[in-house]
Amino acid sequence: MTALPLLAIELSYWQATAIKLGAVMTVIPLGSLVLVYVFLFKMMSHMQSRLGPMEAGPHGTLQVLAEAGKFLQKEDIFPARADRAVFGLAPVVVIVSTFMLYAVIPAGPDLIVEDLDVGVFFALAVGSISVIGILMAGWSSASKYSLLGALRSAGQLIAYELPLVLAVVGVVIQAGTMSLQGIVHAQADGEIFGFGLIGNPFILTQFIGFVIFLIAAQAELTQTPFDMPVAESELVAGYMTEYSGFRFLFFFIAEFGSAFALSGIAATLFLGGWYVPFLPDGLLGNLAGPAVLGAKIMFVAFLIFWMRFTFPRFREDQLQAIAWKFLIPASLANIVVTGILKVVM
Amino acid sequence: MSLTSNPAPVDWQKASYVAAQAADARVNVELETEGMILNIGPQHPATHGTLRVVVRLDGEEVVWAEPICGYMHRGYEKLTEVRTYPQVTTLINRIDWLGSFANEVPFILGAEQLMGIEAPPRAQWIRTIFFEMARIANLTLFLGDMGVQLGALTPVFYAFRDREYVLNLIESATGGRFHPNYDRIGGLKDDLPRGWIDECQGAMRKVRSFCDELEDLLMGNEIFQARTRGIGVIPAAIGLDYGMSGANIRASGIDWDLRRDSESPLAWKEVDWKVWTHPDGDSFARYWVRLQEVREATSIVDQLLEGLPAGPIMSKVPKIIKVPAGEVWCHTENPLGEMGYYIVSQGGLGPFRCKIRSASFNNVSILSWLLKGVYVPDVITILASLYFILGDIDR
Amino acid sequence: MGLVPGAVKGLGVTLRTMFKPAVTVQYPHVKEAPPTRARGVIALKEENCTVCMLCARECPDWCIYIEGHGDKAPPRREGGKPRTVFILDRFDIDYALCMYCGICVEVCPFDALFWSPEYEYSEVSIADMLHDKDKLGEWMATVPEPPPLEVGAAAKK
Amino acid sequence: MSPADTPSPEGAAEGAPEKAPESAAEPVTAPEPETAPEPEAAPEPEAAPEPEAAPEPEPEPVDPKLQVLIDSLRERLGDGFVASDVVGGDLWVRVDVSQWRRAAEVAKGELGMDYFCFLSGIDWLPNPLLAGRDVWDPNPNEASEAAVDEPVGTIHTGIAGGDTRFQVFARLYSTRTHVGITLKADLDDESPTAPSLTSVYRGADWHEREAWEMYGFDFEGHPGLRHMYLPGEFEGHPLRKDFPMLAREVKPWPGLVDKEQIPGEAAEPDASETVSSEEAAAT
Repeated sequence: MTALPLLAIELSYWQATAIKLGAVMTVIPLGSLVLVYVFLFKMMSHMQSRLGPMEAGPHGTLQVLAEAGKFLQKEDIFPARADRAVFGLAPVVVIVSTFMLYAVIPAGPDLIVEDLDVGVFFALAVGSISVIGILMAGWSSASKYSLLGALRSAGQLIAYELPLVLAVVGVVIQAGTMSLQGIVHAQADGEIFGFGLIGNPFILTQFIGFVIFLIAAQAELTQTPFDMPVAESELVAGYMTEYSGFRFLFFFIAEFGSAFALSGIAATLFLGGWYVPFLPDGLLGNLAGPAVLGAKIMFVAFLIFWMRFTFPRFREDQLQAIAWKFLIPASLANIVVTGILKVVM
Repeated sequence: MSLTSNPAPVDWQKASYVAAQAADARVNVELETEGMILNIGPQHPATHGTLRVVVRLDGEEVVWAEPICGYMHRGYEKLTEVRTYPQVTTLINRIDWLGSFANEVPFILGAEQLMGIEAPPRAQWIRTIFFEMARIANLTLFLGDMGVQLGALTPVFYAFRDREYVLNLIESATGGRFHPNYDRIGGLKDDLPRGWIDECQGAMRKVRSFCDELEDLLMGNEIFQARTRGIGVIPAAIGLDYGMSGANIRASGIDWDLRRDSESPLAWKEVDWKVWTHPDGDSFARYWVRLQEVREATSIVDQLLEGLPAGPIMSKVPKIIKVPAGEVWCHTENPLGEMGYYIVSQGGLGPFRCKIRSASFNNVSILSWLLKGVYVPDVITILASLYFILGDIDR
Repeated sequence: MGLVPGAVKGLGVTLRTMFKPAVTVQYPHVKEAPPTRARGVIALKEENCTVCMLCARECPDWCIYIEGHGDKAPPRREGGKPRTVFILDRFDIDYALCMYCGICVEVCPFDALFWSPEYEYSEVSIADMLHDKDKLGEWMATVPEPPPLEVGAAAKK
Repeated sequence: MSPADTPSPEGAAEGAPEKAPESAAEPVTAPEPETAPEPEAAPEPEAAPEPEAAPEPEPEPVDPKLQVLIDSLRERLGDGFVASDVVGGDLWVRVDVSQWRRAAEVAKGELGMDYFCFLSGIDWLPNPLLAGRDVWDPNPNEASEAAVDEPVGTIHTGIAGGDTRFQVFARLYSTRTHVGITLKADLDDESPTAPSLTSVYRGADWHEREAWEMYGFDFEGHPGLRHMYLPGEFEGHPLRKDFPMLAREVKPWPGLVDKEQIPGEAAEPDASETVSSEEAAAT
């Protein structure tokens, strides 16, 4: 009988999880659709001095629903020589790994699906399941382009898993705990050299970790400048080439869902999550929390998509070289410095 | 050879990569593994039109490549034999459809040379203005498109946005945006509309700001440089051997530009401008040379607009044009390279034989040599940097 | 700002463009007027046409189909021999074949053909792209006056 | 309609005797012989026998750069050097087909022609349907000025002469001295072959493939003569003059004037009205 103090009513376990599940199931599609609309439709077009979709709904807002509807009513095609079972299952695996990320992101003092005390570790571990889904998709599509795309993306995701994790280790050392809620509280009431007014958002002290996390997140999402697996000009659409209909929508939702989740984790780890100074706790805090987290997520997502619309694409070997020769040593150095400072301070 | 290199010669991994590029020795050492045949094209975003490059891969590396063309072959040389001279000019500005006014000029100059007539100076100046504007319209699209081939989405939209001003100007004077059909034997169809000159100066300012924007956005970008420096290095001697011309050969250090080196009646002599070369000969050099050429073209157009002489634009020409018998070879420096027409006339209403020498045909013939031992993503970079138009190859 | 790395300058460019107004035109609601000399569609002034067939012959695409018949017209001066004049029966331009080169407009000795910048005449079926005599007559209303010439241009010959 | 303007411009006025005076239009009224063009094996003698080595009277002073080229080529190739001509400041040299590769090697080696411009072929057989002569005649009825003095089928080749139907020509250029040279060589009619230049210039590969495909010239020593543009199983050589233009046979010519007679009157033979349709049928 977990008591939800917030609502001051007694809920049995399964009722609480049902509510949380419902909340998560609405946040993900909503979040990714907002992300698609704001960044992929509006920001990208304005950056390219054009208006973007304007017809559907006021200022093109309903265009996103039209896109989703279009994918749903498209025919679901299986290539002739495809391995049907694996081909059908691959998008499910990819989307499951994205959904599980949302289990540990705190949106308010009490608004968290499950406050695991190994939250960060769980999030990053679950994030790497999508590699299996991508390999399944690439192999089962029985087409040259998909195979090449899948192999490239497997190499890339594994190569960038490491800097992602190592960048987070610095934050964990400084916060002293791995649970995301704990990290938010550590940032809330920590202070830098005695000046504690705005708490201690780790972006200030862990700036290198923040930059590495952003670059690695960009690579995890296979976005330009790391979008080799889905390089249009060479491999048409990488592992997604043969997919159509709602299976392609799964991949699409997975991509933007994980973009939303990774920006959420980045906001929580580096920008103080749902905390903002003078946030009243209790009911009001739980209402303001998601809004604050949403704003921070939008800021981090802006950085990610800004890089996506400006830079050309790395070549495969350059991409790997950056991960192994530049990001990993930098994040290790960051960990060492944080460790020493933690002890000395 | 005289390497009049403008920037400090950057020895950017060149030595190591040129060795890799000397692929003949490398390839036949490999054991004959059954590589994967990949068809890039004929419908492929990287080829400007329907070029198909059959590539055998060993992993991600190209072992053997062969461009196959002919998907766009319209048989122009046969068509010119059954058409009169005015009809041929409408035909040939569809060869290089991006800089289409520049196709008409060598044919008309050749016919005028055969007939021994000369267009009035105002017509020659306006022809040079439109020639350079065709070059701007052609090369700005390339500058944007090179970004898209490397994955940057934004530059191509800037290219289309600022190219639109140039196309609107061409349309307001000639009537057609892509196929102006404005050149006549002996002069031009009619004169510029009022207010065209200061509109043109405005457009040139916009194109210059586009070049600066692109230099910041793309050329300065470390990722772009990492993707293009040292890729697809063409030594000057081999380039000339294949008959490469235009920015492709100037990027390998050959200081040769037909606008300056051949005596053409157009107005390039009255304007001071500079031929840009680059010593490296790699994809970056080709991009860099074309960017400077666009800037140079805008300054040429500005100077021409100031000094435009008054006077008629059409000289005395009989209504039915019959070119006397004779042969002439006339070539100019088109946006893609050297374009020339070998016109054989036997006094008829149309040419007896008209060999169309287009730049992209030779520029692309180097591909099978150039693509050996190259990664797949570099194949796209090299295809984009050579910048060919399919109409130019297939005619 | 030489030392600012290229990547950051690139980000600056995209950010600046984001706040500049967009240049696109929302077509069905806002229409850009084509320049006066734009070659949109060919208009036929029937009275000037004397069925001399020059345009049909000179057209590279063979897309102009003309039929006419000879007729007796009253003599100019009384007592003179009745003049034979040619009446136009059919004058079709097949815009599916036409490449808008403008040779016919130029070669017509009686100025019966004009360019009009009209461009919105796309059809569902390609057969309707064959405009007959009176459709071409309708276009005559949209033919603009030729624009005044640039300073320094010689007077129109 | 001014009668055919005699070629007065300075360019074409040089005294190259082998060019028969040109006339503008074919005999319009004479119906085109539908039979195969006369065998050109026995063209009646040219207006003037072609002087083999007599120095042509050079109307314009040959500028020294070209003269150097002519002399060194003449001395290198000996009798292979058949004729040379300078027209409008450009140099044409016709060499014997056996010396074709030798000429290219000399040009590239000694004369510094490092740039391979192009290589192609010409088919000199005049074909009335194609020769662009009567593609369209301004005034079909006027038969006066079409006094053509030589029958169809006579070959008269352009600059630097030549007396066979097929000719291969290439243009080489030096990017340093900015001087170009057009080499020509006659190929015999039945089986036109020429040595391949791919060993001298790599760029010649594609051009020779195109010439083989379009004209049927065979190039010995070419790495792989295969189709450049046309599909594999295409027979025939399109750019030859006797290759029909199918597009023109299929569709009737809209310029066909079929003005009926004036209704109700005896169709008096008013020449201006009835346009000779057979002239139309010819195109």
